[in-house]
Amino acid sequence: MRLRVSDVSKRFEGVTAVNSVSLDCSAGEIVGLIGPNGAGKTTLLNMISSLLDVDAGEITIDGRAVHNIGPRRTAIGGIARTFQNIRLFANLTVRQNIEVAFTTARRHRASALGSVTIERLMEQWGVAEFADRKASELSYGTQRRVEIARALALAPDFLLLDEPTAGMVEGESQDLVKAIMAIREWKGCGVIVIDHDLSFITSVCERIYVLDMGSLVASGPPSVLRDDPKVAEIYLGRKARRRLEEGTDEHRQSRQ
Amino acid sequence: MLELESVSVDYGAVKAVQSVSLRVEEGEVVALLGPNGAGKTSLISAVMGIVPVSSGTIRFAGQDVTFASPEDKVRKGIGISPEGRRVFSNLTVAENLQLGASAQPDKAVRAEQLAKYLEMFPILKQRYRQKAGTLSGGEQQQLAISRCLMSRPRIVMLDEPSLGLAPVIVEKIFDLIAELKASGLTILLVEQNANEALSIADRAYLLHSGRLRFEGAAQDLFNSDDLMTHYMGVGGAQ
Amino acid sequence: DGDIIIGHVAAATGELAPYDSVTGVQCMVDIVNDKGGVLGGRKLKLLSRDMKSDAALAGTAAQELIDAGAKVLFGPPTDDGLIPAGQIALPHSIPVLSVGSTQVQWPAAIPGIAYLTAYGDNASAASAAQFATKQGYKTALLMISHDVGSYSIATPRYFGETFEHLGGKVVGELNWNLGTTDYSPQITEIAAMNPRPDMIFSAFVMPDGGAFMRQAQAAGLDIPVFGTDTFDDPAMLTAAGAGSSLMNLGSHGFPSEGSALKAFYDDCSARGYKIENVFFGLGGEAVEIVRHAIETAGSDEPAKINEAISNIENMQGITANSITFKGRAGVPLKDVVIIQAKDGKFELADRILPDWVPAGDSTWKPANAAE
Amino acid sequence: MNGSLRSLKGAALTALLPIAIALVVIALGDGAQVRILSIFLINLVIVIGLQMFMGNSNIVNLGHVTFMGIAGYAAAVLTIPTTIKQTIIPNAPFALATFQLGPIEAGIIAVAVAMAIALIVGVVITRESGISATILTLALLVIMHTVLANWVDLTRGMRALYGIPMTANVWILLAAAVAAIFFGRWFRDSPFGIQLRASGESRIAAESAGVNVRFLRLTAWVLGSGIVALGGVLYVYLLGSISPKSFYFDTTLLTLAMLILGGMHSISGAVIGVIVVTAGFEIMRFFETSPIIFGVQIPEFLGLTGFFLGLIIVLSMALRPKGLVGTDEIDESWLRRRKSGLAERR
Amino acid sequence: MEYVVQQLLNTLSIGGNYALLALGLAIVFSVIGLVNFAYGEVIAVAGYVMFAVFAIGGIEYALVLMPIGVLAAVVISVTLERVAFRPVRYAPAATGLLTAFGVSILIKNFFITIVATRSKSVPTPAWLAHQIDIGIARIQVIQLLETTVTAIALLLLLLILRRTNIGLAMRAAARDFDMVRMVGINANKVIAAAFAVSGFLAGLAAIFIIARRGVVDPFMGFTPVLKAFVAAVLGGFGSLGGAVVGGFLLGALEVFFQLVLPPSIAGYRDAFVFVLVAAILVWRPQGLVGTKRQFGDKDE
Ligand SMILES: Nc1ncnc2c1ncn2[C@@H]1O[C@H](COP(=O)(O)OP(=O)(O)OP(=O)(O)O)[C@@H](O)[C@H]1O
Ligand SMILES: Nc1ncnc2c1ncn2[C@@H]1O[C@H](COP(=O)(O)OP(=O)(O)OP(=O)(O)O)[C@@H](O)[C@H]1O
Ligand SMILES: [Mg+2]
Ligand SMILES: [Mg+2]
Repeated sequence: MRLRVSDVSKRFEGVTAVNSVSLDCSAGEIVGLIGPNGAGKTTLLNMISSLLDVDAGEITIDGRAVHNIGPRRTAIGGIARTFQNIRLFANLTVRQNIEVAFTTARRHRASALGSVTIERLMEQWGVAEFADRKASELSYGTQRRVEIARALALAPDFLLLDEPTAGMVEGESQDLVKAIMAIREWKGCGVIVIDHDLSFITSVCERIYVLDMGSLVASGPPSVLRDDPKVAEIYLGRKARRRLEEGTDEHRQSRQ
Repeated sequence: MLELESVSVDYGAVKAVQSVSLRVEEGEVVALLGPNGAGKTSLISAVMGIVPVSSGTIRFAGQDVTFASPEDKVRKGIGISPEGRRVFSNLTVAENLQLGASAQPDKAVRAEQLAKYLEMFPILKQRYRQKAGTLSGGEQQQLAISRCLMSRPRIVMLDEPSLGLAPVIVEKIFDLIAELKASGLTILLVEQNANEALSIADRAYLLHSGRLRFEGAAQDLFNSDDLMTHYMGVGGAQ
Repeated sequence: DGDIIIGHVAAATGELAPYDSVTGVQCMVDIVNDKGGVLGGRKLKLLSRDMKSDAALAGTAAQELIDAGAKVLFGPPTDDGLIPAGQIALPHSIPVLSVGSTQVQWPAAIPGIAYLTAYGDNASAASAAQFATKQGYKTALLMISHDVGSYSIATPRYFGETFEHLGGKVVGELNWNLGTTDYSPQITEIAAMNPRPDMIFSAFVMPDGGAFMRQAQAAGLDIPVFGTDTFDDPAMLTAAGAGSSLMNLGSHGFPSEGSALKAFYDDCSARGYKIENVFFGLGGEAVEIVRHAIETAGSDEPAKINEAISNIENMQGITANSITFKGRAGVPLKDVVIIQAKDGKFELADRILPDWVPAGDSTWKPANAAE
Repeated sequence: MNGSLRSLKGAALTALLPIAIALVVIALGDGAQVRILSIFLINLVIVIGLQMFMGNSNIVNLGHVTFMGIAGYAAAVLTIPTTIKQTIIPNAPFALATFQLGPIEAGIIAVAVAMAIALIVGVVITRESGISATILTLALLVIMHTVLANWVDLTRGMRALYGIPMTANVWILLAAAVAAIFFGRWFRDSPFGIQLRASGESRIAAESAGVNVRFLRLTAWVLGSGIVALGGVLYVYLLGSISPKSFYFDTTLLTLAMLILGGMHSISGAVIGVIVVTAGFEIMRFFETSPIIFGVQIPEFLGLTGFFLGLIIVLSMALRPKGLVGTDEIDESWLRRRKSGLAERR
Repeated sequence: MEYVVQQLLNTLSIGGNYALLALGLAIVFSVIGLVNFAYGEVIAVAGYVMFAVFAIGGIEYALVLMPIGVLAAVVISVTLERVAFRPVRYAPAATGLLTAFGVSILIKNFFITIVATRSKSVPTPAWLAHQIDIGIARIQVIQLLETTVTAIALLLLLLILRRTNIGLAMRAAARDFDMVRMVGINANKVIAAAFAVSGFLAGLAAIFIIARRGVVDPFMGFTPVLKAFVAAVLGGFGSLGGAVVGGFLLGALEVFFQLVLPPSIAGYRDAFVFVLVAAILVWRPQGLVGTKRQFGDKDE
C-alpha cells in the first residue's frame, strides 16, 4: 500500500501554507516530516486527514483519491492521526476514548482489525492501569499515549503523528521510539511523523522530508539533515548541527 | 528579587507542590527542572496567583505578594510566558502584542519593544494581521514569548519556551535569554531541554513529585550524572 | 356540620392572574360569614390553590381541594385549566364555576356541572355592537389574534356578526400578536385605509390594548377602539395614556352610585381589600351565586348545590342586577355595561341586554373569507 | 460484553429511586399525591428524552417540547370520541373527525408522527452546532406553537381539546418511566452513544476517528424526540384535555431546568433533577398555601414557588456547575472513587 | 409613495429596538460565552425602578426618570454578573444558560411577589410621541430617537472594541480569562464593563419599550429578548455588527409578513418569520456577517 501526495497546495488568505508538495509513504515505512515553524507540516497533515481541503493536487492511496472527502471517510479509508494540541475526549474514560475509534474499525475496517482489541491496545501503550480514568485527569505524557492508542484502534493503514514527543522528557521520547517501531512490526502500517526532536526523528525514520515556507526543500535518509547545507541553515542552526555532526548523545557531548 | 518560602499547592487531594522554597536574585537566570508532573507549572502558576497557594509566602522585591492578584503582580514587573502558549486565538498577532504591553505605561518603551521583537521573530511581522489561533504551534510560541516581554518586565518566568520550536528557533530563544540576561533582566526558566537550560542558568532547582531534590549552581546539577539520569531521563537509561 | 368548603383553583400567578381574583372571592366569603353564614349559621371557608396558569397543575389543585372536602370549585379563567379541574370534579358532581372566563363553549366540555360567572363573549360583543350602531358607526375594522385564544379571535367576529346583522359593515381584519411593543405597522395600515373605518373592535388583552391606543392616538388616528372586559382595568387606562380617549368597552358591571357593585367595593375597601379590577366583583358574584344556591338547596351536598345553581333565575347579583342560569347550559344571562373612558376615568355609558346574540360557536373563519 | 451488563446494572440502580418513590406514594398517598406522582413520572420520561440528544451531543435543545405537543395533539385528535369531535372540530382535515382509535393504536401513531417530523426537521437542525443549532430548536418551538394556535380546524386553536379518554394510570406511567431510564442508559453507553458524546467533546477528533457525527446526532434526536413524544401522549391521557399553552416556554424551561440541574450528561442526572425539582416545587407549594406549622400560620405569599425555584437553580448551578450528579452516572463515579485508591498519580 | 416610506420608517425603529437588545446580548456572549436569557429581566428592572421612583418618590419628569432607568439597568446587569454569573463563568454553556433562566424566574417572581402580576404605569413624556413632518412621511420623535440611538451606540461600541485596550481585553477574556490577567489587566473589571455596556443598551431599549407601552409588568422583557436572540444569531452570535444587521433584518421580516399575509393566515406570521430565519441560518450557519472558513486542526 502506498500513500502518495502529489503537488498539493494550500493557501490561507494571503499565506501559501503548502506549495505544491509531493511525498509518499509505503506500508511499513516510517517517514519524518520536519521543517521550521510555520513551514506547513501540520497543514499538510490536515490535508492528508481531510480536515482541510486541498486547493490543488491530489492525495491517493494505491491510486485511489482520498483528498477532500472529509475526515470521517478518510478515517474509514485507513488514515488515522494525532494532534499537535492533544485532542482527547476529556470526559470519556481512556477505554471509551479508544472505543470511539474501535467502533468505527469494527464496522468499517473489520478485515484490517485482525486481533486488535481495546484491551491489547491499552496494554501495548501502557495505559491499561488508567482504563477507567477520565482522559482529562491524566498527565501530559499519558495523554499522548492514549491519543496514539486511539488512532491505532482504527486499524489504520497509515498513521500520522504530529509532534508526539512535545512536552516529554528525554526518557519518554526514547520509549516512544521503541513503541513506534513496534507499530510497524505489528500492523505493518505506514507512519508519517512530525517532530522537532532530532534524536527522535533520526532514530525512528527511514526517510525524511524537509519543508520550508510551504515547499519541499529536501528529502532522503536522515543524513540529509547533516549533509544538506540548506537544511542546516533553515532548520538546524549552528548548535544543533554541531551536535548532529558530533554524535547523538546530546547530554554527554554538550557537557564537555 | 523573587522569594518563595515553603510554598505548597494542592488541587483537592493532589499535592502538586509541597513546601518549596526558592529564590531568584536580581539579574540571575534560574533554571527550574523536573520531569512531567513534577509541579513546575503549578509552582509558576502559584507565583502568578492563578492557582491558590495553600501555604507559604511569596515575596517580590521585598513585598509580600502571596495574595496579590495576577494583574497587580504583572504591573509590579512580573512577566510570564505560560505553558501551552495561551495566545489569544481570536485576536490578531498585533492585538496580542498590544495587550501584552498593557502593563507598560510608557508609549515609547512599547514601540521600542514592539520593533525589537518583530525584528527578532520576523514571522510575527509577516503574520501581523493574522488571527493568532491560526498560527502554527511554533509561531504561537514565539508570539507568547514576545507578548510577555512587551511590557518590559523586571522578571520573566518562561514555562518551556522551546516547546514545539524548530532547533534553529530554539537556538534563537536561548540567544535571546542570554541577551536578556546580559541586559539585566531576571529570568526563571522552566525547561525540558535540560542541557541548554543549565548551560545558560546561574543556579538551578530540581523538582520531583512536588518536592525539591536539588538546589545549587547550575553547573553542579549539570555535572551530576545521577540526578540528571534519575530525574530527567537524560542519557537514555531510566 | 362544620364549615362549607369552597375550593378555588386560582390563577394567582402567571399570565392569567389579572383575570382571576382570589381576593374578591375571599372578601365575599368574609361578608357572608359576618352576616351569619349559610344554612342557619354555618360558615363558608375558602381554600385556594394557585394553579400558576398551568393546566396540569389545575388538575392537581382540583384534586387537592376535593381531597380537602371542597363542595364547590371555582376555576381559572381559561378552559385549558378548567377542563382538567372539571373532569376531576365530575364524578363527585361538584359544580365548577369559572370566576373570570367568558368563553361560551367551556361549560359544554363538562356538561352539567360547569358554569361561567360572567356573560359569554358573544353577549358582550353583541352589546358592544348594539351600542356602536346606536352611536351611528357604519364601518368597523376587526383586530384579531390567535395568541390568546377564543377571546381574541372569536369575540371580534361575534362583534362583526352582530354589527352586520344590525346593518353595519366590517371592512377588514388586521392581525396583532401578543406582547408586541410597537404597533406602528398596523397603525400606518389603518391610517392608509380609504375610507377609514368608523371604529375598531379588538379583543386586546392587558397591556397590549393600552399600548395600541396610546400609539394610535399619538399617530393622529382618532378612531374609537372597542373592547370588552380585558379593557376594564385601571392599568389599561394608564397604559393607554392620552389614547384612553379612544376607549370603549362592554364589561360586567360598573360601580355607579347605589349599585350593588359599589356597595361591595366599599365594603371590601373598608375591610382592607384592594380592588384591582372588575374581576374582583366577579369573584364576589361567584360566592353570591353559591350562597344563593346553598340556601335554595338547603344542603351542602355538591349535587344539590349544582342542581340549585342550574335553576337560578333572575337572581340579584353583584355586578349585574339579574342573573339567570336556568335553561342556559352554564352560561348565565346577564346585562352588559358599556363603559367609556373620559379624562382618564371610566364612565358608564349604557347598560344593555342584547336583543340579538350570535350563536355560541363561531367557526372562526375570517369575516372576509366568507365571500 | 461486560460493559453492557454494567450499564444494565447502572440503569437498574438509577431506576430504583423513582420506583421506590412511586411505591411509597401509591401505598400511602392520597389522590392529589398520586396525581403529583403521575406528573413526576411523565416529566421523567420527557427529561430522559431530552437527555438523549442534549446530554450526548452536547447541544442545548429548546425545542423538545415541540414533539410533546405534536404527539399529544395527534393522540388527542385520534382518541376523542367522534360525537365530541363533531362539535368541537367538525372540519378536522383528513376526515379525522369521523373515526376514533383506541389509546394504544393512537399512541403508537402519535409517537410515529412525532418521530417522522423529528426526522425531517432533524436533518436540518443536526447540520448545525452550538448556538445556531440551539436557536434552530427555539425556532422550531415557536413555529409549532404558532401552528397549533392557528390551525383551528385541527386543534381548535388556543382553546382546549377535551374528551380524551383518561387511560393513563400510575402503573403505566411508572412502567414508561422505568423503560425510558433503561433505554436512555442503554443508548448512552452503547458504542454509538459513546461516539456521540465524543463528538460533543471534540468534533474534529471524533470525525478523525471515523465518527459519523450528523448521523448519530440525528439518531439521538429522533429517538429522544420519540421518548418526549411518548411523554406527551401520556400527558394527554392523564389530563384528558389539551391546549397549546402546555407545550411552550414554561414546560420547556421546567424540563430543561430539571435536566441541567441534575446533570445533563447522565441518566442519573436526569432522574435526580426531576426528583429534586419536583420535590422542591411541591415543598414550596405547600408553604404557599399558608399552612399552620408549629401553631404559626405562615402568611400567604404568592409567587414564592417561582421565587425559590429561581433561587435553587441559581444556587445549585453556582455550587455545582456541572449539575448535582456531575458528568458521570452515579454508579460510574462510585466505581471510580473506589478505584482511584488503587491507581496513583504519577 | 407615502405609505411605503412610512412603513420603512416603522421598520427602522422596530429593527432598531431589536438591534439594541441583540447588541447587548452579543457583547456578553462574545466576552464570556453566556447566553443571557435573563436579559429581559434587566429591561424589567429598568422599568420597575422607574415605576418605583415615580410611585414612591413621586417624580414624574421623564428627563429624571429615564436616566435613572438606564442606570438601574446598568447596575442590575453588573450585579447579576457579580453574584450569579461569575460563579458559573467556567462552567459548560448549558450551566450559564440555566443560571440565566434561574435569574429570570427569580426576578420575575420577585416583582410578582413584591409588586403585582398586573402591570403598573410609568409616566412617559408627551414629546416622545410628537410627530415630525418630513415631506413625504411623518415620523415620531421616538422613532427618530430609536434609530439614531442605535446607530450611535453601535458606532461607539465598535470604536471601543476595536480601538481601545479594554475592548481588546474583552474579546481576549472570552477565550482565556486568566491569561488576560497575566498580561496585567484586571479581567474582572473587563467583564463587568461588558455587562455594564450590555445593561446600558438594555436600559436604552427599556425606555423605548416603556414609552410605547406606558406600563411595566413582570413579563415585559420576554418577547423583545426572544426576538433579540434570534436577531443576534441571525447576524452571527458574538459579532456585534452582525447583531445590528440581524436586528434590522428581523424587524423588516416581521413588518413584511405583517403587511403581506392575508388575514386568513396572518396568525401564522411568527411561523413564517421563524421558518425564514431557520432557512437563513441553514444557508449561512456562521450568520449573515461571519465568513465561513476552514480551520483544520487549528482553533478559531
Ligand atoms: N486555518 C488557518 N488559517 C490561516 N492560516 C493558517 C491556518 N492554518 C495554518 N496557517 C498558517 O499556515 C502556516 C503553516 O502552518 P502549520 O501549522 O502547517 O505549520 P507547521 O509546519 O506545523 O509549524 P509548527 O512546527 O510550528 O507546528 C503558518 O504560517 C500558519 O500561520
Ligand atoms: N488543574 C489540575 N487539577 C488537578 N491536578 C492537577 C491540575 N493541574 C496539575 N495537576 C497535577 O499536579 C501535578 C503537577 O503538575 P504540573 O503541571 O505543575 O507539572 P509540571 O512539572 O509542569 O509538568 P510538565 O513538565 O508535564 O508540564 C501533576 O500530577 C498534575 O497531574
Ligand atoms: Mg505544526
Ligand atoms: Mg508544566
